[in-house]
Amino acid sequence: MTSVVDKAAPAKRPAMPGTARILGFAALALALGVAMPWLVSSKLTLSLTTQAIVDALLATSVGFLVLQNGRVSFGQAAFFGLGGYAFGVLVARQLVAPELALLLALALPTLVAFLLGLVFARIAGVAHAMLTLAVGQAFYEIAFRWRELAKGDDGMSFDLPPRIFGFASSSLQDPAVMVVVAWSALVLALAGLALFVNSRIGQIAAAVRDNEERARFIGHDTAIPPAVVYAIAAFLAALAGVLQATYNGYIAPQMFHWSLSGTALIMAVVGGAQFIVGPAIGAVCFFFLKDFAGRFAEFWPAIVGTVLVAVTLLMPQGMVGLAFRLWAARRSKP
Amino acid sequence: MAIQLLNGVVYGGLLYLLAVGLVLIFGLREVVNFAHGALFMLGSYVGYTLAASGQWWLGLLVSVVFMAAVGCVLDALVFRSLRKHDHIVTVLITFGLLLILETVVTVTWGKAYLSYPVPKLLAGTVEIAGSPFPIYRLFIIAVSLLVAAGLAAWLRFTRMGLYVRAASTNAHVTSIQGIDVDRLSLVVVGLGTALAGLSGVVAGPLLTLSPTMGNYILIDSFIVVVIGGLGSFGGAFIAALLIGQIHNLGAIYLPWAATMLPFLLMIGILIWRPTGFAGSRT
Amino acid sequence: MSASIAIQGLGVERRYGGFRALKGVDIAVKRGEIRGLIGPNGAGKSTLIDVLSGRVRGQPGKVLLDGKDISALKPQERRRLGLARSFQRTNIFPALSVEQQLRIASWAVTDAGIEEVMAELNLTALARTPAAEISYGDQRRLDLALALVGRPSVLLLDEPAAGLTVEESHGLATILRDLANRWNVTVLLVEHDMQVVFSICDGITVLHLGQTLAEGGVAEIRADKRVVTAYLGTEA
Amino acid sequence: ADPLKIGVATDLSGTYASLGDEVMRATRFAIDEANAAGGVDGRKVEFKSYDTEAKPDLARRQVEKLVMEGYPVVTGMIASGEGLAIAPLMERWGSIYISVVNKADELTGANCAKRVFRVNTQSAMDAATVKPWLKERKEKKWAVVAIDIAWGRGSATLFSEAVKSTGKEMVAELFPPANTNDFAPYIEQIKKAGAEGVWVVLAGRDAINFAQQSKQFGLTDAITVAGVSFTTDGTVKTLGDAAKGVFGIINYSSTLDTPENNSFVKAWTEKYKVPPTNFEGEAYLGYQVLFQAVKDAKSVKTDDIAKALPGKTYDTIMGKLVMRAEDRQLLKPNYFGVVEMVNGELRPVVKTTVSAADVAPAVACKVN
Amino acid sequence: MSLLSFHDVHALYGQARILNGVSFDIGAGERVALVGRNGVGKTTVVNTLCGVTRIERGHVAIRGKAMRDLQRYTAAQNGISVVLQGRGIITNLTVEENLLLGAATGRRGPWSLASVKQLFPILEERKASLGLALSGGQQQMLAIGRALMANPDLLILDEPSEGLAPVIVDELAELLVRLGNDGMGILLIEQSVGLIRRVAERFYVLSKGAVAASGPLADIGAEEFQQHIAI
Ligand SMILES: Nc1ncnc2c1ncn2[C@@H]1O[C@H](COP(=O)(O)OP(=O)(O)OP(=O)(O)O)[C@@H](O)[C@H]1O
Ligand SMILES: Nc1ncnc2c1ncn2[C@@H]1O[C@H](COP(=O)(O)OP(=O)(O)OP(=O)(O)O)[C@@H](O)[C@H]1O
Ligand SMILES: [Mg+2]
Ligand SMILES: [Mg+2]
Repeated sequence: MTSVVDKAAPAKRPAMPGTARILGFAALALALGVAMPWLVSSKLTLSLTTQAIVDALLATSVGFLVLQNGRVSFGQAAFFGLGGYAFGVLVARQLVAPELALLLALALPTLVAFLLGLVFARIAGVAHAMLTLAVGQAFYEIAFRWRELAKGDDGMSFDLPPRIFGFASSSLQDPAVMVVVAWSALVLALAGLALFVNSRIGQIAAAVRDNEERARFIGHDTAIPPAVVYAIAAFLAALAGVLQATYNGYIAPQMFHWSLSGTALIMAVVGGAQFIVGPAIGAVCFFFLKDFAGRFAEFWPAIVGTVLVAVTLLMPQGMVGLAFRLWAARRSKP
Repeated sequence: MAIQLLNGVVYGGLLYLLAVGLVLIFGLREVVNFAHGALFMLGSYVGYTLAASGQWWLGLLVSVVFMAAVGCVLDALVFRSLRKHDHIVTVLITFGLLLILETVVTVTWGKAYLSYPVPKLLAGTVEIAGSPFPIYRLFIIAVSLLVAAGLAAWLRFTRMGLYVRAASTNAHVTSIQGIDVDRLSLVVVGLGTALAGLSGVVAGPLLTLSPTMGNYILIDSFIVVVIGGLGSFGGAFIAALLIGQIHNLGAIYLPWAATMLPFLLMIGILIWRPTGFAGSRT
Repeated sequence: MSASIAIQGLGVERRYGGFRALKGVDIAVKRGEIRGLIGPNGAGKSTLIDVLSGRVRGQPGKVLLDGKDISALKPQERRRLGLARSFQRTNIFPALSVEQQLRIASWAVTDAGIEEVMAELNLTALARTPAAEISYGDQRRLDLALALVGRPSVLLLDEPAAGLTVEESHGLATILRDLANRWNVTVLLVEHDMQVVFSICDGITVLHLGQTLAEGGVAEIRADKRVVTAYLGTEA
Repeated sequence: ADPLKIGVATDLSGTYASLGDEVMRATRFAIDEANAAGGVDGRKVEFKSYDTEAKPDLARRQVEKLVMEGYPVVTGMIASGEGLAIAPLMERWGSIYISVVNKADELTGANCAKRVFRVNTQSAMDAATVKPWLKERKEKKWAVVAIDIAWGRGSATLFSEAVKSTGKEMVAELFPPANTNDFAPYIEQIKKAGAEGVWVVLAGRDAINFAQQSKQFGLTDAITVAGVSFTTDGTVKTLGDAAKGVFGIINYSSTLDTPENNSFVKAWTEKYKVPPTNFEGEAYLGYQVLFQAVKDAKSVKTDDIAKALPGKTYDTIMGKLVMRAEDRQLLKPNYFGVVEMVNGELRPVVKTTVSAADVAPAVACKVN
Repeated sequence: MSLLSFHDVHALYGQARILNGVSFDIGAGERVALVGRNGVGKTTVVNTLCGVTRIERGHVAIRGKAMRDLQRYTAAQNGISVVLQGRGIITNLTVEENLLLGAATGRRGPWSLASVKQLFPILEERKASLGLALSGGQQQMLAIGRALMANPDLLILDEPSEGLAPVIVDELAELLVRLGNDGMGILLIEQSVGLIRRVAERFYVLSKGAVAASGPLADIGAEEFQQHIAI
């Protein structure tokens, strides 16, 4: 079969900017974040923004898996939940120092994802989506049923330790502080991903995504690079989970639920999953769309649904995809 | 034990009716239809009004016809324009549809739970292995077997069936042979949606009607589709029966793991054969 | 076993269900030799290349590279030992640009420069185009280029000239001859373009129904009655 | 004077949307009624509602929004997890939570928090209602079918204890997961165990699925079926015949024959054409309590309301009830009944009343 | 009357213009070759006919009638069969089912399952195998057989000799000449000069997305023809 006519050509990806530019953008964005609490006075807006950024991190995690491995996951919430639970349980029981709890909460999901990635990378398409959904639901069931761990289906509220890394941790539940922390995490994550995509292992992962068999025949091991991508994606999801658990002082099994993974996927695709920043932008827009639609009480699903259908029909490449196309079209004109 | 196995077949049969619609739609349009559960729900509600007023069979007919029309509209207006895009893009659309349908049903029929009557013809029980068994459940088994046999015959022995199978593998090449794949998929998506309507009414007397009812059975149907091997009708049939049994026997013998068993089974099968029982696609 | 044999298959069998695609084939190609592998459609040529390159397992059968048994090695390990192949059905990275995929290929070997390969196969102008958007013939050359990166010591080529223009087939023949002469590269060449085969091959193996039908020099094979009726026709 | 602003965070589109609907109706009724009477203590009452989809994390987000938008008196959540998720935040946010549906004992027990109040019946109170009824029954062998969440597990344990303490036997304990479609395997097991009665701890969708399917299998006609949250007004209406003769705990019933209740039911029926359901009654109870507290406090400041609420006696549709100061649980009577034909309609009808003192749970709350 | 003609066709892949005013025509019983270097747009001509690429300017006419809305099925339904480059075998169907698919338009004529299998005996031998189990050359035979099953008036072959053994190419050449003599139009897109010279009467050379040269083959020497292609 000719690959040329079978399917529409894969979306053109923009050339990734070089290291210096990535770092420049990141520095600028960080500065902007620090200024945010002074620019925005409403606590409500700051709090909503914080939560939107957490969603953006999770969506970035899902989107990165699509971008770099070509795999759709319906189970990324598993790592979100794992991060949140590991941190919440360790802190609530005071089993280890809070700094170590943070470290473990990020390391554990990353490691689990790496191991799973070694196996899951072989499976593609819808089967992969269902497989990840299954794994995510397994974690959900455990959190839901295991009452001794964190009160099962009721979820568990917990108090933060008085200090973490020497800072008063109660400030982490103040939106004006948390918004800066979350924003910085997001910016660093995006910059890190951009650097990864440019790296050797990132490019090999892209080759494996495109054609695993041929990647082997040009001499590359095809198990490790995709697994690294899984691990990175899980790290971001766990980071989001830890941030959420910290900010809320609360963990619940819903953090693992597949519908959260599904929402994150929607956010990523709405924004444009073939771009690194697409999912984050999609997440923020989707978050505020849903928030806005919430005013219409039980009719919010119809509003969100209609917007989703309309947006998808109008910009199937996602928001960033459309912007990129418009920009490219303007540049190509003399 | 005989009864337990029979119960497994009942639930498996219901899952098959839903899963086969998913398979049809996925095959031709490569659409992972998250709205399928909502279509099942809509079909159930459409038949409800008539069924509740004693016209059960008419309700069934109306629902099937109505849902077939809904499927055709969906295909022509939405799926057709998205055929050039990636699977995940269409997932968004179907998810949006799901949200819209739920609201439409809420507005039309309200949020209160509704329950279906059993048609008079099929009320009551028969003795099986010394204990009463609802006749209606036997009817469900019969319907799913009939649908399975009918579909298999259609796909295997008719020209159109051949075209459907061809287009499900490679729509481009099929259309180059002079086959209007858009028209074909109108039929196929219509059929798949009509089956969602059929299963909605058939499942009605067992399940509570609520705008979210489709969500609780959709995942099981997806598991069936994936285990069976994407795009495989025979595979879906076997997988549905298997999942039906697992549900029943799991609830009895391994209650603490019952909800996990279908997932575990799927993980095992996919690791063993990444394309499922009978599939060659992913 | 002579040390100068670069790639060797011993008693290679391969079954698909009940069908025996290869029925115990022995083949040995000397270092620096270009060996033509020809035979009717369905004779088992691609299957033999698949076994030698590790795409499928021989059942039974042994594969030796420079006298070393590599039957148990994975394709990527074989490639890193210098055994590269191209594919009959184009097998490239559709979303990556021509240059990017060649660069990625170069990392697995000894960071060889890729400009030379691109220039020799007329791909330089397409360097930045995604592979899905270049023509079929260009894709065929890209497939070949992926095998040539880093100058492997043994090349298994499955119909590399198919889809190429006459000129480019000539060019390809020259490149292969050059590789064999100057760098001592060993080539096993499956090809239906007899002008290419006859012009560059040192020897030819003819496969028929999964077995070796004949083996010998170009002139010898061209004159072989059985080969002419089963395969060559007017090309003889 | 400043208006009284109430935030209603409830399930409008999730699993318990139909319960959320009942909460919303009671909200509109109570607030319209108050405003028609010139407001509470001369203050207008306003409300705003958001959808929680019965998800705790979303509930937390929506409540935060309500509070920040100026609706600090919060009520309406359905799932216990939702209540438990927001309870500890009330103090930080300077708001008040009045539970009208959450059943989990911890909310006003082990996990009780400042500024959290409950007017509805908690699980322990339901359990205390079972024993007197069970004593009178002649069935010796009991089975229990309970949803596999904290509420179901807890209620099942309390029921088993009650069965054993009344000298009867438990023959099966089954825990189907939430949102089970096919109850056939559970029904078969109840039959096989030879139970003479089955105690059902299922709500909403699960309750209806179970009732419907066990009727089809002939179980409902063969053995005694009873339950908690099983025969609510809502489920009985949906089930029709399949619910006939089923016993159950009733937390509130519009058939309670007291002057206060009769006038409430009359006004309600005039407005909505149907009598109020149990959830609607309990939700209305919440507003009665709140409005009286605001009157006493002469303020809509949450600090003042929170001070005014506990330890007082309230005039309600269920009589004079005390908001216990220690755990801020409203002490109320509980009922046991059966589904019967009343005025040509199937309804749960109260058969036994257990007094507020008899069902009052032990105080387990430490915060004060 | 011409069966198929392109009139100054400009066509686009997305934004990229690939055809820059292509004009040619083929009549009944004519055997015409379309040649050119890799990537000049030969396959794009076929894709344009099949509605894959968008026409920006100019038009395509079938039997003199300008086709406004070209769909993938239009050509086949108008008696034009295409052997796709890369074969386009449906891997999940058996050999026989693939053949039946070719007969979807229901046109009658000399070609049927029996006569195609007689032409390529291997297709009878492997009739129950799945398409994916065939070797490259066997797939090519299947693709040609499938196109014949439609009993077309015009047969378009995009590099049909690719992967075929020389003996089979000989047979193919004879077959195409015979078909042409029986009145079928043949549009042969090829790289193999040998096959072109044995089959075609006329040729068009494509270069930079337009026809750069054309004429009868008999008038032109092998050397000169080579040079034409190489421009
Ligand atoms: N996956 C498979 N399943 C079943 N049979 C197969 C499979 N792959 C190849 N075969 C059969 O094995 C035989 C040898 O195939 P192979 O591809 O090696 O032939 P080949 O010599 O390369 O032919 P060609 O010149 O046509 O490419 C063929 O008859 C083919 O039908
Ligand atoms: N899907 C596509 N998207 C964008 N450009 C494409 C696409 N397919 C082909 N092209 C471009 O169109 C041009 C013509 O390609 P085409 O396949 O028609 O060439 P061809 O003449 O058939 O070549 P070959 O002899 O290699 O088959 C090429 O330069 C190629 O880059
Ligand atoms: Mg081959
Ligand atoms: Mg071409």
